[in-house]
Amino acid sequence: MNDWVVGVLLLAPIIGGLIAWPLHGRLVEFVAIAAFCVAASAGLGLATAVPGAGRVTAFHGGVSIDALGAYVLGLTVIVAALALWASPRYIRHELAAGDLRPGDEGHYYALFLWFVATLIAVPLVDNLGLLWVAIEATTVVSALLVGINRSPDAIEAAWKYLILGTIGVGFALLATLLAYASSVHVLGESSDALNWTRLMSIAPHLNPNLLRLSFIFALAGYGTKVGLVPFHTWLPDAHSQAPSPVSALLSGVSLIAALYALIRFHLVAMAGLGSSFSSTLLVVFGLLSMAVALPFMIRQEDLKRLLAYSSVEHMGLLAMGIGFGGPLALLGVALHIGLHAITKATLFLSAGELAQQYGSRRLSAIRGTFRAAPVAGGALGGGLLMLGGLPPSGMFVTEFAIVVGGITRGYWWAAALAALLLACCFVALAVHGSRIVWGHAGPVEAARGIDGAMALRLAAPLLVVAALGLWTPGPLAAALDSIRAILGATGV
Amino acid sequence: MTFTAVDAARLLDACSTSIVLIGVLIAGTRSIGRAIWLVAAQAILLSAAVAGVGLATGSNHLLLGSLVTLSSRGIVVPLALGHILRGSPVRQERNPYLGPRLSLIAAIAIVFVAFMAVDSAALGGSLGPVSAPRALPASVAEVLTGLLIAMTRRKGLSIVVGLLVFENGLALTAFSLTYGMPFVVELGATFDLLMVVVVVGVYTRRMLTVFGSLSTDQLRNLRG
Amino acid sequence: MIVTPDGALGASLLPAFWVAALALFVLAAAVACVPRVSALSPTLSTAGSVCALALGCGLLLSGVSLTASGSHVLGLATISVRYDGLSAVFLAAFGLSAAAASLSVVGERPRSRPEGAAFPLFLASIVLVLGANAAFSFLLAWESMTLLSAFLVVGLRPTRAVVSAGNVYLAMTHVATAAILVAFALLAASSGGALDFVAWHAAAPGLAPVTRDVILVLVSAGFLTKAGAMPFHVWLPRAHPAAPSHVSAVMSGVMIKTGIYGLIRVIVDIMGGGPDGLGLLILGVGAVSAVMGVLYALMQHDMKRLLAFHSIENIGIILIGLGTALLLQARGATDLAALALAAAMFHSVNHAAFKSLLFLGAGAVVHATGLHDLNHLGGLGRKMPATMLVFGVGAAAISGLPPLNGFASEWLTFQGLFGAAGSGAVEPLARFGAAAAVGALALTTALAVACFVKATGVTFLGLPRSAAAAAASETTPPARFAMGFLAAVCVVLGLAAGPVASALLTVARSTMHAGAATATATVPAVTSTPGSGQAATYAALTVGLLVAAAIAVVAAASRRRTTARRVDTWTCGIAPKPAFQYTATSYAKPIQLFFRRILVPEREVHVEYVPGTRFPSSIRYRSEITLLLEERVLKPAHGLSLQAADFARKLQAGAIQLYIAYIVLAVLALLLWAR
Amino acid sequence: MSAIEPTTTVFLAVLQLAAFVLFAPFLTATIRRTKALLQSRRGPGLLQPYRDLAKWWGKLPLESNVSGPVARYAPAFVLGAILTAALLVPLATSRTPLVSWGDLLVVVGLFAAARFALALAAMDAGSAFGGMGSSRDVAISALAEPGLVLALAGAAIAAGSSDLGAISAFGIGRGLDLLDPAHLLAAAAFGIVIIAETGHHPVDNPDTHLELTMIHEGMLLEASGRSLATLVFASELKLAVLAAIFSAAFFPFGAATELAPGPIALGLVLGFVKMLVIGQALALLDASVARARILTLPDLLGLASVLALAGLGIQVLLP
Repeated sequence: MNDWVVGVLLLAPIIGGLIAWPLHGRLVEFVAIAAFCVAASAGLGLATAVPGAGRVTAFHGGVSIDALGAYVLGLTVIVAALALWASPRYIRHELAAGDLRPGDEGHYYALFLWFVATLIAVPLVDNLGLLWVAIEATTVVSALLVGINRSPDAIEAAWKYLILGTIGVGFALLATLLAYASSVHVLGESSDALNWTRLMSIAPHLNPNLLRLSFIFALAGYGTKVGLVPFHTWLPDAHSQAPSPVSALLSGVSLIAALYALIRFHLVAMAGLGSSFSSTLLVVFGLLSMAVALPFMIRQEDLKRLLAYSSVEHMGLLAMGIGFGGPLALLGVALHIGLHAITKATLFLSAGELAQQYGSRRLSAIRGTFRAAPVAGGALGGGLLMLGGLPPSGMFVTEFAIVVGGITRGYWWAAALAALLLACCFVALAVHGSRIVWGHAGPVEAARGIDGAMALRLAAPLLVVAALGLWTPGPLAAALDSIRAILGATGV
Repeated sequence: MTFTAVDAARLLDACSTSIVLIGVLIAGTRSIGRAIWLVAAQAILLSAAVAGVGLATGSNHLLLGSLVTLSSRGIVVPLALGHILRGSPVRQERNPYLGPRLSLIAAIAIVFVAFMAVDSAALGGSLGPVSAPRALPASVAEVLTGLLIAMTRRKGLSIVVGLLVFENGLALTAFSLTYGMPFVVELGATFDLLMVVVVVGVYTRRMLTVFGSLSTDQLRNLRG
Repeated sequence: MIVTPDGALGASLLPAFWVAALALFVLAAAVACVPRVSALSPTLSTAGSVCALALGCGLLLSGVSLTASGSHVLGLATISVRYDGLSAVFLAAFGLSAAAASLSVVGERPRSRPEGAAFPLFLASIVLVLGANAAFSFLLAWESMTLLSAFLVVGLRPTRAVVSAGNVYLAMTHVATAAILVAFALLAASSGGALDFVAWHAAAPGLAPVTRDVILVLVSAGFLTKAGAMPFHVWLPRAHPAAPSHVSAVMSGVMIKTGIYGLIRVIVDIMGGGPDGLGLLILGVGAVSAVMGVLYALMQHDMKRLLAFHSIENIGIILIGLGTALLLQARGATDLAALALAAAMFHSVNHAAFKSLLFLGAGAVVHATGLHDLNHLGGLGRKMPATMLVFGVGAAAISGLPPLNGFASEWLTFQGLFGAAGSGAVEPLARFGAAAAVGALALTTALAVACFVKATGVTFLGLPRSAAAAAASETTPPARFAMGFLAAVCVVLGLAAGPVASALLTVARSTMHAGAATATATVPAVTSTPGSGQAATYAALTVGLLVAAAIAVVAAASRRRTTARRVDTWTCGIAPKPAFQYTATSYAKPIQLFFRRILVPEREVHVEYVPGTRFPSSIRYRSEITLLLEERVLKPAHGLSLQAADFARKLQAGAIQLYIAYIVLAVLALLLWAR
Repeated sequence: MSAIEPTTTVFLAVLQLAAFVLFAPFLTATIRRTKALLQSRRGPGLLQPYRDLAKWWGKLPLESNVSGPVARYAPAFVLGAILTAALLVPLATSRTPLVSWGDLLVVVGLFAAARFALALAAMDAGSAFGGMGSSRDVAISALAEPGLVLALAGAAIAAGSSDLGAISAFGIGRGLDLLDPAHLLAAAAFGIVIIAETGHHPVDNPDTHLELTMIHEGMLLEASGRSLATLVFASELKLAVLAAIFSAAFFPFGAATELAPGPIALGLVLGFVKMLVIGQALALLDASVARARILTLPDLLGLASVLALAGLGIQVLLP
């Protein structure tokens, strides 16, 4: 049964993409949405089927999903749904503006579906090697999406993304090899020696030196995809040049997918080496990411780059939180992953709206949205507030949890600095946001037709984030708790 | 006479060292075309070493792996790159960030560093099927050399060459460190490599059409 | 949602008041969003504020405390409150100010619907802040209060200046909150991860000195920023004038007091006091805030900006009391410490009353004339006698004149300082600090008199200086009633200072976890009727009655049957013109000259002559003072930080080779680190 | 002290009130007289202030047609406040007639209240001179206030209570030990403050009638009839009260410590004498010192604060 579901889940988008490739117009939109709906229903069904503590397996354990995987899977589906929902409006405008060629429409939707497929594959596979394959695949496909409109900047961004992504993922391969090698003398030559469930079970017997090396390369490799400083340099380029729905996917989900991989290695490392080694590295690089992101957020001219750097900041925060460990911080991390994905996706979508309306992504150009673009501008302002972590944003709760959790775990300086950096990043966001919303608007193209669907898809996610800041529904609480248990599996 | 583990070890050591040597040579050359063929040569040596280990341990999928390596890294990829190169106006690496001599020296330095930093003894005694003490440090050196090449070149294609050297280093690691990975992973990795090359091809073509050259100097607009 | 009063004798109504207050605020917010009934919103929030007032007074009188807890996020309670005496005091102050502020806008519609909805929610958030007894619920309410007030300041259609004011406010308070968060986390860490204040208090004695000092510094910085004490005050004179007057009334009257509340709650209650240095620090901050605040206020001619700077001054006075209390508490002089702490609380309450009154008065003037600038006002007393009367009462109260409430609390503050300077238990240096603070406080009160003579006189007396001022008319009945209510409060709190002070003393003692008073005979006290013995006494009621009697007698004696002859004002024989009068600027000129060293005034005189003659046809005079902290410190610092950011952005230089280099270097570094 | 039965309190209060009311104009008269003599004039008779007051009291008032209730009722506030203050300072006895109703801070506060009312009233007529006088008066008092409070605070801290009665009793108790440096510094500071508060050279010229030089007089410019009489009398009374405070806080000797007719009478006489001495000192200043530019006043009044603070420092830091 599960085999079928997983099969549908992976094949529907792939086949849909193959069909969509040559098409264009309403038809391709329909095909894409149909294929996605099939996959989405399968994905959500699978995600909700996962019990709190146990796991859902398929293909003889080749596919094995625990609560964390289900969470990532669910987020992927939700964010992808938002992005796909926003795509037609965006793509039509691009076509009308001549930024996209008519032929590219089909390619866009096809690549989009394949990108989603690769992202979905990440939390499914149990084998670290296949996990690596999936992540590499996301790079390849999304690189094509980033450069889909052939402007010089887009090509530059895609090129850098491709090269740096490949290098990073190469290190990830090295990490995988070393993990494998560290297990060989226990498991011998067996094809499931890379199944992280197996690795976890025999972690204490793994070769510690190789394991240490392995985590270092995993940090460098998957850290590149996560966007941890100093491996993040591709991120602002790619996220700002990609079509906005793709940016939403990149910032919302693909970072999380890479983080998921990093978490797997972290767990193995903790099981094999004790918590201090990998945790320290995560905390250090998380802090570094937050610190480096700040100046780029303070002095930023490009709206989407601003959002991209804030993604760097939040990934840093998540890395720190995971490094901190401890129930409170991990609970915060678990919720923060989802909230950031949803908020950031919404922000990129509204940023896309504004960029199209103002014909520019420059912050100096996008001013006075309060009159010119009430819906998208409002969503952007609200989203920035949510991102900044002021009540009733759920991120207020998660940031509180991570900082307090970190300090109670003894990471005083790191957590204190994190709190300061969070505050400063919020200030940067608030200043930019207030200028965007109330700044003196120059000659602005009259507000584009506000369709209710757009208002809904921009407002609803933010409302959810706000609601989650005041109250956690029971099932979600249970799910988060089991995720926390997994994250802290071999913690203290 | 049979092909024993000891012979395999010798072969692996010899191949890996010579691969590193070739890597250094690549770092030292201006001509992109020559670089590509040197990369191909590395791949052939690599597959030979893998085959040797395969014979010694009698594991079939290593032999298969060597075959795959030969075909993909040794033949397909170089051909593809050569095709792209023919399409591009410039075939020489003009004024790189680091001149050929300097980067030759730097490469040698890196090799020394790698051989000093990584010794397989420290990593838990004999690794892999045959004890080839030079294999692991050689592969790390190869990886770093690849990155050095990518770091010091201006032409997009030379950066890709550097990337391939890097990839060869990874493959060398894979085989020197383990019995090779589970076969399915092996396939996936190779497929990904091919995909990368394809996408690179796509983008180099776009770069040619948009910028009229493969120099990365135009690719410096996105800052801050 | 569980609501329980402890020791529930006769306190059964209190939970009802609490729930009613919050419910009414939420309802008011909801109503404000509905176009047809939005006018009801102020009435509802008035009722809510009255409930809060009743709750505060009830808690004070019954001496019980109220506990409640609410929904959970990630297992953290969003609402977890315990209202004890300390909370009750500030809650009562909140009730006074909020009730009057809401009442004053009854029947008016807000600038916009969201703002109309935000105001009651803002009030609700303050109620929650004052009760929260766990880190998360406190910070949740705290940040909501910040966000809502920032929104009320900025509004929906702000000017550029207002936007920047809002940004400065949000930025400073948010960073300050980060400091508080870290301090709370440290407290949690040192009490085994517990997040509630009770556990922290239990663990406080075991704190390592370093940790304790770090916590104290962070908490002080955080809460002093919200309180608007110098040098953390920069946001205050920008934000308060920008908001609508009734909002400024609550912000200035109550919201900045939550900073004081936080200081008392964490330092005095939870931490049980700090080292001598902390007391001196707070004392110094208070003295500087008081003197500089009133000096800057004197130099203003925008009414609301003037009042905003006076908030800084009064916060300074409160901090002087608090610092004295800490000095004495650190040395175990509990009786005097309680006196000083009570003084701080009393002045907080008083300031809530008269500052709200004055802001509402300013609002009435703006409402009547549309003018903020004192230099264009004048002669309003004839048009708005009621406003002039209540504004005068507020002005006299804030100037600390007997027998009004401001004097009573300042008297207590002085006595605290005398006690600290005189008590042998205290360090000599600290004693001298207290003595110097006496001088600072005296200077402050005298300057406050000057400032409010100026504000009242220039606004309400003499001839109108502009057509708008001449055409003014009395403000709305609700506003008049609200101001009258607060004026009455100022008088009553002044005359009934005795019982109020003794009630506050009990609260202060329980906040300091001190037992009953030991030697009250030697401790100065505010009473209603004359005490006896050595200790200094201020018999508020009798002195008040005596003054009233004396004034009445003199007035009666000097009244005469025949009405006075009306003549022109003497201006050396010329017909008097409005331009002859002293303006607000010229009134403050002597003081500007006296203090030119710290005010650093810049004057600019522009004379135009009648062509070919030496007769000036027009003279334009502009004089501005330099806000040293902002001009000489903050602006350069801001510029530097921006430059630093620009420099850091060179990391992303655009060359992919550079990026690869980053990766390689990082990997090498990691490899070497891991060896 | 022991509790006192009401009748005594009432008697003492009435006595002290009467003493102040009747004596205050005489004190001003002596000052004018001495000043005149020092300037080798004959000067007005010692009853002249009483005659002036009586004259103004009977006159028909002129009111500016700009001014309103503030100007009309302020004089009553001013005099009422100062009369109350007069009951809260020791004169004949070492205790205030109204025992522990209020301490020195209350007296200072009442002076401030009087100043507030007067300064406000001066602005009511919209006259340039009123505004000028009011502005300068509040500015100068602001500078004087710290010195005033600090000087008294020194005595209060020494006595352990800010109650003027307690202070004076403590002073009497210490006898001549009282005259230690700290005490003398405080006394000097208070002396400077009296000059500023009562408008004598070098701060103000009490007899000027040139508008541009007036400070206190400027505020009275628009007052007439009974208002003028009230305000002038209030300022005379304020001088007397300040003098009484000075002698009570810094030279309390001779004041009656027990409530018997003899000592009280003696104390009263000595009190008058002390006031007269202070008054003649002021007259001497008026005659000998030129009036200072207003810009130089901060130095003078700052000196008062510094002296007082120095006294406190000596008291606190090296006991």
